[in-house]
Amino acid sequence: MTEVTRENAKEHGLTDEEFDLMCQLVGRVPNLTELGIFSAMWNEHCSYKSSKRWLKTLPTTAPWVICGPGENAGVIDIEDGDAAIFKIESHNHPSYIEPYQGAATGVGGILRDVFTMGARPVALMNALRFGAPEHPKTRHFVNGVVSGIGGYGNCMGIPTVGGETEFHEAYNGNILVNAMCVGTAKTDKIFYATASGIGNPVVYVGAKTGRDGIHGSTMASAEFTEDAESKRPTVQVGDPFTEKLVMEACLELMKTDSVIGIQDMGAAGLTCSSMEMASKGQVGVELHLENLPTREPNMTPYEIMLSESQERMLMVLKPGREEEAHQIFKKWGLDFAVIGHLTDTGRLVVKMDGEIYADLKVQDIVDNSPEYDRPWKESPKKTEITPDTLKNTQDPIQSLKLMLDTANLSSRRWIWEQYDHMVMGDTIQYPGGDAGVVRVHDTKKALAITTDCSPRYCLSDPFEGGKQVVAEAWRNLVAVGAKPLAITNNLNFGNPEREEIMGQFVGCIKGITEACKTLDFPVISGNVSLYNETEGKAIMPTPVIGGVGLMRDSSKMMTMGFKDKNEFIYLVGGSEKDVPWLGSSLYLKDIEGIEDGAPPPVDLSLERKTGEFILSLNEKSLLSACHDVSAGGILIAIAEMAIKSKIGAQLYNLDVIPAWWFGENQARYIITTNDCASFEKLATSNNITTLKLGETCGQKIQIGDNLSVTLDEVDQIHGKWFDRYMSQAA
Amino acid sequence: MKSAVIVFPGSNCDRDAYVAIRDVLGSEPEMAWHGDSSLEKKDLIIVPGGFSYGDYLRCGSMAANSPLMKEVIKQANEGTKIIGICNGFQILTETGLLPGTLMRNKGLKFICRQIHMRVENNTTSFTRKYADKQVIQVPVAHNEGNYVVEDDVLKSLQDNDQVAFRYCDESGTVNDDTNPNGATDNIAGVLNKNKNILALMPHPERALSKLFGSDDGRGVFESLMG
Amino acid sequence: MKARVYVQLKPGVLDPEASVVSKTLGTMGFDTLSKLDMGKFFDIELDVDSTEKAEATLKEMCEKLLSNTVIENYKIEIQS
Amino acid sequence: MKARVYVQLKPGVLDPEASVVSKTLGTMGFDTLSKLDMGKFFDIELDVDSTEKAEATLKEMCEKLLSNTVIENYKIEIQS
Ligand SMILES: Nc1ncnc2c1ncn2[C@@H]1O[C@H](COP(=O)(O)OP(=O)(O)O)[C@@H](O)[C@H]1O
Ligand SMILES: [Mg+2]
Repeated sequence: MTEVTRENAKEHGLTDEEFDLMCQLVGRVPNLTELGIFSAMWNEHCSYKSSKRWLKTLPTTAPWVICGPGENAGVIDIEDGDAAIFKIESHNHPSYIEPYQGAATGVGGILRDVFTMGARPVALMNALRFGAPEHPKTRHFVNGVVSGIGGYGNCMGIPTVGGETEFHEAYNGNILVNAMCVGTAKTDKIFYATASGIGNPVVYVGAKTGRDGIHGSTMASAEFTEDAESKRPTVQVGDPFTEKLVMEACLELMKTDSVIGIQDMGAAGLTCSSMEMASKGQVGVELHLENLPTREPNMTPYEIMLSESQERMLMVLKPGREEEAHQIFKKWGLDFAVIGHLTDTGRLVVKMDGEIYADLKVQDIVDNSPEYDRPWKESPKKTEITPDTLKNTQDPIQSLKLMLDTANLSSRRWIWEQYDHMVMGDTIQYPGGDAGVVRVHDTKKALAITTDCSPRYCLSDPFEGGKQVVAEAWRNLVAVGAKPLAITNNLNFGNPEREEIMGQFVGCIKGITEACKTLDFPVISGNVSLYNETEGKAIMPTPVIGGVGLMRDSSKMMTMGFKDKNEFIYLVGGSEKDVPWLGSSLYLKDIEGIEDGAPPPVDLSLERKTGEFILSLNEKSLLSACHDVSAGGILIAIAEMAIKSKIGAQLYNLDVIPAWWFGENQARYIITTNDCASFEKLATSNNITTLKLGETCGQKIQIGDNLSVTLDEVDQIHGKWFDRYMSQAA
Repeated sequence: MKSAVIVFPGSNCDRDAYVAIRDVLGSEPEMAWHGDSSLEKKDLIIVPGGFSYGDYLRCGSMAANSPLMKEVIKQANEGTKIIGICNGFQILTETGLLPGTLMRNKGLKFICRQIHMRVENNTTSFTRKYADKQVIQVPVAHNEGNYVVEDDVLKSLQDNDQVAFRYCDESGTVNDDTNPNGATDNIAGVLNKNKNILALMPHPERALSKLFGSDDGRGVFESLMG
Repeated sequence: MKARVYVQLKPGVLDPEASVVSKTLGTMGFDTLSKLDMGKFFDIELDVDSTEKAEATLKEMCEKLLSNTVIENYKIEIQS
Repeated sequence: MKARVYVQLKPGVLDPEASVVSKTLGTMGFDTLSKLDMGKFFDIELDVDSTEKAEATLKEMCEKLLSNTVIENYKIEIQS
């Protein structure tokens, strides 16, 4: 085999130091296949070299955590022998190059991470960031990404029960597509990616290997340049039909006791999956690539090891169980091949037709993968924006109408109607609420799921922003009546080699950590996507949080829509005297035209206290509707509750300035009740501030005697923005 | 009642259909694999929703050629009651058991939402629990639900009372605005001439309890109990 | 034996996809477009030794799977 | 001016549809089938008076809408 050069290494994204380290570890200059393996394992995407140091600081434990980060997905105990398994993953760069396929294969990848662990996926979620609506390519991205997510999830028959979408010019050249999947399994039937048992067969199942996405994971770690187009041939096409069969076949096989370890082939395909399995089990692997099912003739070992063809899995079986497994895969019409076995050498040996193409010590690559403590610079603090600096004095109903007619506050129905959110027959809260809720099949229990992020806050103050994103996810779960249990996170940032970007990253992680600790809301899995930049312009720091909570009795689920006329509307966690927090708020952006200012500070103990109060009221069945207050503030929240239910609200004439209705102060909820006495008594005894805002009635949203808007009008404004936007030609 | 749900590669509402039969009819259906060549005689067969064969080529076209479908066709001709839901509807038209075909939604987008439909024939074994012209709420979730038939076939469907359901609004109005997918004559569900086969795009098996948004779909299954 | 098979909707059957594509081209400014129809094709290789056999096999494929003869026409072109 | 435009996946790009169709034909008993690829075509009529203009318009249509040039190739055939 010919030795590679320093130049080759550079082309593979390895620095000079990394090249030297590689040669030193191997004891010679590696050949091309070996270089490919190194570069795949050591790139940012697989090695987490810039982020590892900080990820280690995240809180990852709680009594209910069965498996934290480090596996394909995290696992929590949801009682009665049931477990919930979930993770989030980004597919940002592929989606920019080909939105439909990029988003589709992103969904496919996260589904595999979950069913690899023995779980049946029960819900999908996503978090999307697009450029400014005016940008000429935005519609193209929205269309492609949404139909790609739907195309894959719908075909698989897994409901997409929610998500979040935001538009901002910072994503013009770098959209974000994060997909989350939640599955359920029995706690004693969870599968891990660990290889063990010298001599045991290594088995390949699923789709055939083609030349798809070779260098995809290297691409995922590279900044975009103008010639992003030239990277196109690496696009992978998703085949949800095959994935559905792979999933059914794997779950069927897992009912037997023949599987020792299993790992999906995701980024860097066979390389990453075999390395990880071997490393976790402290064993060696010998692969015979001539046995591997390929789609195209004459594929080289280099190509086979690096291919990112989708819908493939690698397993280690108990000896002698190959035939049993083979029969299952045959029934589902899938490829099945024994492609190697485990050895006691601790080495990855790649052979094809008798010739050796790679011979590397697994632990050398895994343990010595570079880890950087990149320099970082704290983001400068922004000033607080106080109400006396506001110029606009229009009444709150005027502002409400304007704000609902924007990309970021309008209804996302256009999106979620393209997702089958009901298949599997367990979805009890559709998209459009505070969290998606799916019943645990054939039980009374339900899981609540949310994805959240506030990049504007994180940009202005990464630490407070980091706290806020976790708090908001927590609040959304509380608002539907679930006990928040754990989160997964997707850290989307720019180039970590720039100090200010690394500063954002570190700040957000510290904020997330603090919030997770105070809220008892550990991180059990996640993903990091760096280098989200185009031409040196970074995206906003976007740490997406996917939260999961448990509801023991799904009949106690809360929803945001008003339930009846003549009920009382309260603000929980706030008062007339609160100074509205306007820095980085939508009110400031949409009404004052300013994007600036310190984001709302998050008092995490208050957050916890208020949330627990809401949950206790729900236990006592004192609440009829509940919605957390987030972007846009109180009046936006009330309007959403009214629009949902087609029941109006008469709000009292309060002694407040117009901007009070739109402040983004944290730890607040809007609720309705018809038992004011009990509610107020409990609030007082729990030391919770509340404010009676008004009553549900009629077909208008009205403040005092004079200011009002009909429900029809706000519904039209809020409901039609997206359809109108998407039907205009680009 | 002896029943079966046919499972194709890519079916994904097979479990939903199973639950509907179990919970409403009170008996467990056999989950019959498409690749088998025999099926014990049944009173009811459900061809469920999903993406059989990935919906590639034409929805339902490959499933219609599955070995077990020969048996389904045979039993259908012998009077066994058949329900095709969503992809099941597409499969049944591809086998020729029902006229017409399902093309892409007029908006070219997948639509998942609650819709209303009007019961147009309440004298069949699938609809007798409903009142005549009753408006019911059930969800749709499809990309190819645009039912297309030639004019003369449409006329014969109308003449033989073979239209089971039409898309409408809450108050029962049937027109273009209440047609989610462009289906000819707002047809949401059709029957064969003998009225022992019902196929519909909306999902009655997803509307069995108010917890899931509506329980109006129960009528289809309750009607079968006689 | 190589062949190409074309499948296309029968005239008169409304094709929602083609009509949207054609409308979209219109709004994109292609104002010289006067008509647009769509169809699909299959490039097929068969291990048979005569055109007759190929023709017969392809015909059967079309009737049974490749086309829905209720709404579609097909055309077989043997190439070599 | 009449033309037919062919659009097909680039070689090497996975075509799950073609592979399922070809597998299904196999299980249906068509055992002489050795290869199957799929594509789509557009029959287009343009109100232009020269082949050059037609060619240019069609090319633009393909680049902008009819094909996804990231994964597909197209071919233009002017017919009359
Ligand atoms: N931001 C994060 N927080 C916590 N865990 C993370 C984070 N990013 C990655 N991880 C964990 O690191 C491991 C590797 O992640 P990834 O490469 O995305 O997995 P996979 O190869 O299964 O897609 C997983 O266990 C994942 O949960
Ligand atoms: Mg994985």
